[in-house]
Amino acid sequence: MSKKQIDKQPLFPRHFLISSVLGLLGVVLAFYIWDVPLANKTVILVASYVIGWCFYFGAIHRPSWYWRTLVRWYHQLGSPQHFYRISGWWLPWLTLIAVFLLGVGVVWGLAFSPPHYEQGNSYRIIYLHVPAASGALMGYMAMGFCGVVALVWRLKMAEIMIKAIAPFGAVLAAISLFSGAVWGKPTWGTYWVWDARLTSMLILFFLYLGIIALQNAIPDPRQAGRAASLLAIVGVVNVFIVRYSVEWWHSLHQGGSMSLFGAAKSQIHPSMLWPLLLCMFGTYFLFAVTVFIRARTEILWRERRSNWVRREVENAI
Amino acid sequence: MNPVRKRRLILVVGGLVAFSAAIGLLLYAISSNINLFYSPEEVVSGEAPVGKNMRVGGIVADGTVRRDSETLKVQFDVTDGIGTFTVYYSGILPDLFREGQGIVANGMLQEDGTFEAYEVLAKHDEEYTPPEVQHALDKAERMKALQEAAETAG
Amino acid sequence: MIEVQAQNLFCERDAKVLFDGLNFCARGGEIWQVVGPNGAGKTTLLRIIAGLFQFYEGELGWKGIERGANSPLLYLGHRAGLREELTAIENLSWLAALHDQSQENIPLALEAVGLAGYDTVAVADMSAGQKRRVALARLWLPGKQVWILDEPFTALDKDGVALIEQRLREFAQEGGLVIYTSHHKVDATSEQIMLGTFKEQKQ
Amino acid sequence: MSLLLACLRREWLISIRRPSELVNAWFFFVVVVSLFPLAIAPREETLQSMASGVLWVAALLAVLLSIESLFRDDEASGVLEQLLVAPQEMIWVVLAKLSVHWLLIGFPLVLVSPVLAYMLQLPPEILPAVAYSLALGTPSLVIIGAIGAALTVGLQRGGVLLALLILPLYVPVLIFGAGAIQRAMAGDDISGVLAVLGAILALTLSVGPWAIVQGLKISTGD
Repeated sequence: MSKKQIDKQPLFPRHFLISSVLGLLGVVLAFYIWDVPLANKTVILVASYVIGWCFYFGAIHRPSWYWRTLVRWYHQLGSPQHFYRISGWWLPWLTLIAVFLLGVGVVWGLAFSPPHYEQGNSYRIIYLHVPAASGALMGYMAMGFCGVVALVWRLKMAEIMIKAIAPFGAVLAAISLFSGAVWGKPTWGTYWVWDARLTSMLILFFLYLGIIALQNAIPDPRQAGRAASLLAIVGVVNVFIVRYSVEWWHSLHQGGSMSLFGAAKSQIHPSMLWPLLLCMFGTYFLFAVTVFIRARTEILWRERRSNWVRREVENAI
Repeated sequence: MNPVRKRRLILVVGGLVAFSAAIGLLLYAISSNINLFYSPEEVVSGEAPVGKNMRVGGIVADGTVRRDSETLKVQFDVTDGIGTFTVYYSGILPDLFREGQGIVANGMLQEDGTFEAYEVLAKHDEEYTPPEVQHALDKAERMKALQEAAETAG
Repeated sequence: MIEVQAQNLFCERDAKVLFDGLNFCARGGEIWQVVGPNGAGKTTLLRIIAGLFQFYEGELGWKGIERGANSPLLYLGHRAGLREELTAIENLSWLAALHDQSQENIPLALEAVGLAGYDTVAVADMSAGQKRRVALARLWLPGKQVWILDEPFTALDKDGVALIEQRLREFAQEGGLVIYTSHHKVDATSEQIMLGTFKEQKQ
Repeated sequence: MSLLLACLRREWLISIRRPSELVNAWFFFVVVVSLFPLAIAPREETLQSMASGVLWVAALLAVLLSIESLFRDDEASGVLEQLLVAPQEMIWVVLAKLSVHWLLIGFPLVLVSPVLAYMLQLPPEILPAVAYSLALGTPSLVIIGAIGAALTVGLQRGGVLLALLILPLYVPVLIFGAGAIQRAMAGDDISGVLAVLGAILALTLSVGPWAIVQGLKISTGD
């Protein structure tokens, strides 16, 4: 589109007005239907409306730039060499952030945040339990996403990512199961119940193990990666079962205390919420660190005969 | 339409039909109570079947817990604000069991509307509050109740 | 005119480079022989051409035929693709249904490979050479333009080899393309793809 | 459609010409179920309380054992390669395989289950519920198992791996299948649970064959 053509266009073309009205209608509708506190609702809806418009303007004024950027990301993300370079730059920072968040969160949560009005100090297990469980679930979702990418676009990186995610995800699932059992004894009166949430979490752990086993059983790395992708996709069903089991089955496990966009009412007192959030994000960053390290090792192994790896190794030595 | 396209169409349509059947059946299943879980309201209104294993859940009503001093027998009322019924249980209760606490009990509903439990589990709620805050909340609630009582009286 | 064109094919399996920068252009009416020592990647190359193996780099282009919808490609691997529990006719008629070929030619094809009268014999009860003949009977079913044959002459006796050679030449004269692996040269004029000259990449 | 018929006919012929595998699966089911009364005190209430679990776990294991061979011989004889080269969609072949496998393995289990349930002292009015739950559940078991079989075909010692991959995915079917029998014993309406089993079946039917085809493509080298 040349400069002249842009000048000729009316400042607010008709489709702008139409989609603007439609968007506002959508926001108003969401405002009434969505049952979360007013402040959260306002911030999220207005922000997404504005962001949507920024993208829209960008897309109609510089379509080729958007497209090129997308294509470039696709190629860069798909290239192991590029990922190796980028992740090498990010890794120390991610590690720092993870250590900082986890350090502050754990010390705050275990030593300084007040005890629970009923459970006393035993509730402090949430600072281990909740981050581990949510990390395990997010990890599996990420694997499912990578699985789709690996099967549809045949990106080598997606296969590598699945292989990198699975072990730590399994560890997190195991931690959440174990800490849940330790917590269950003083609160519910039992280490384990065959309740929907607990059972589906156990299945999640088994699925992680299955993916690791399948990957180790197939000798050809590409074939192993694709097989694991398919299994990861099939298993995503279970993540939804875990997520909604509490609501579907009235399980013994309590419902979610917080949600991404702010629960209907704040159910965790801020003095407990902040350390919990710190621990959760710390765990996510720790997850990212382990995934990066594992993915980098895997890349080096798979590309061990290429020139750039040889150069990397020479530089390192 | 050429045969390959036709076969593909059959596949896609078949897949969609099966998928929508899955959703329809799930909706039907959700509409019928497949959990065997009943709230006190359903117990009191007679929706819950008598003499069958089921799960009930609710809050332990204030001032209703009576323990037998000789044996492990205990009785208490479970409520959800609408319905209330009595639960009999013999065994060790979890530490968190107390009045005003949510519980889940497995057992059988008796003819007389009481519930014979073989297992009582404390369901701790999703609220995480420190004691001072809870204390303040309780106090505020009591103040409010007093105020309302005063208003209705006045 | 059918044509399969390979440009700069690169393939690596089990940490070993099988071929790198492999080029060839095979046209209808030609017979191509893939030669090389054991483990040189002959089977892998045939599988790549047949579309069974995708982990390679480089370009592989087809001209004159449409892959997919009604593939005019016949692939006979090491393993014959016959179930032992079934008779020759049952096996062939299912394969023909799979490939949209008509069922009428099956008795003729079996007769051509010298297996007339074996209607009720399960493949399991046949000798190795006879099994190979059942698989090769598919060469007499019409509707294919490219044959990809992996070691078609194994287990065949002298007459059998001559019979198949004859069939391959006929097919090429009709304009078909044959790509096969064997240590046995069918025709003095057949082209060759040499494998096994690629060692590990230079250090 | 002629392809589907040809495939059905072929699978049928192959299966009935090798009856030992079929008979093995049926007998496995019968023998495992009849072992339980021997291993525990065969009192009526004990047997009744565990009957649903025993029947379902035995059926699940019988399907799991038989499913391992679903693609094994096709892979070994090179038929899978022929499928991948063929112009037709593989999904029809897979559908034919699944139907015949269920007809010859799953359906006999359904037929024999009322007898076994009676042996486990279940009251006669429960027996239809047993058959319904298995009839709706075993096809899902076959399809889910076939996904694992497709992924592990051609691997040495694939059997244990198959169990590891597939058993977690069997859990929902097991829970609702055994749940249907338990509810029938309690005298409750089982339509809700059967609806869930039907939903699982419809879901696996809509997604499963696609996943199986992908799995076969992956494990034959694509």
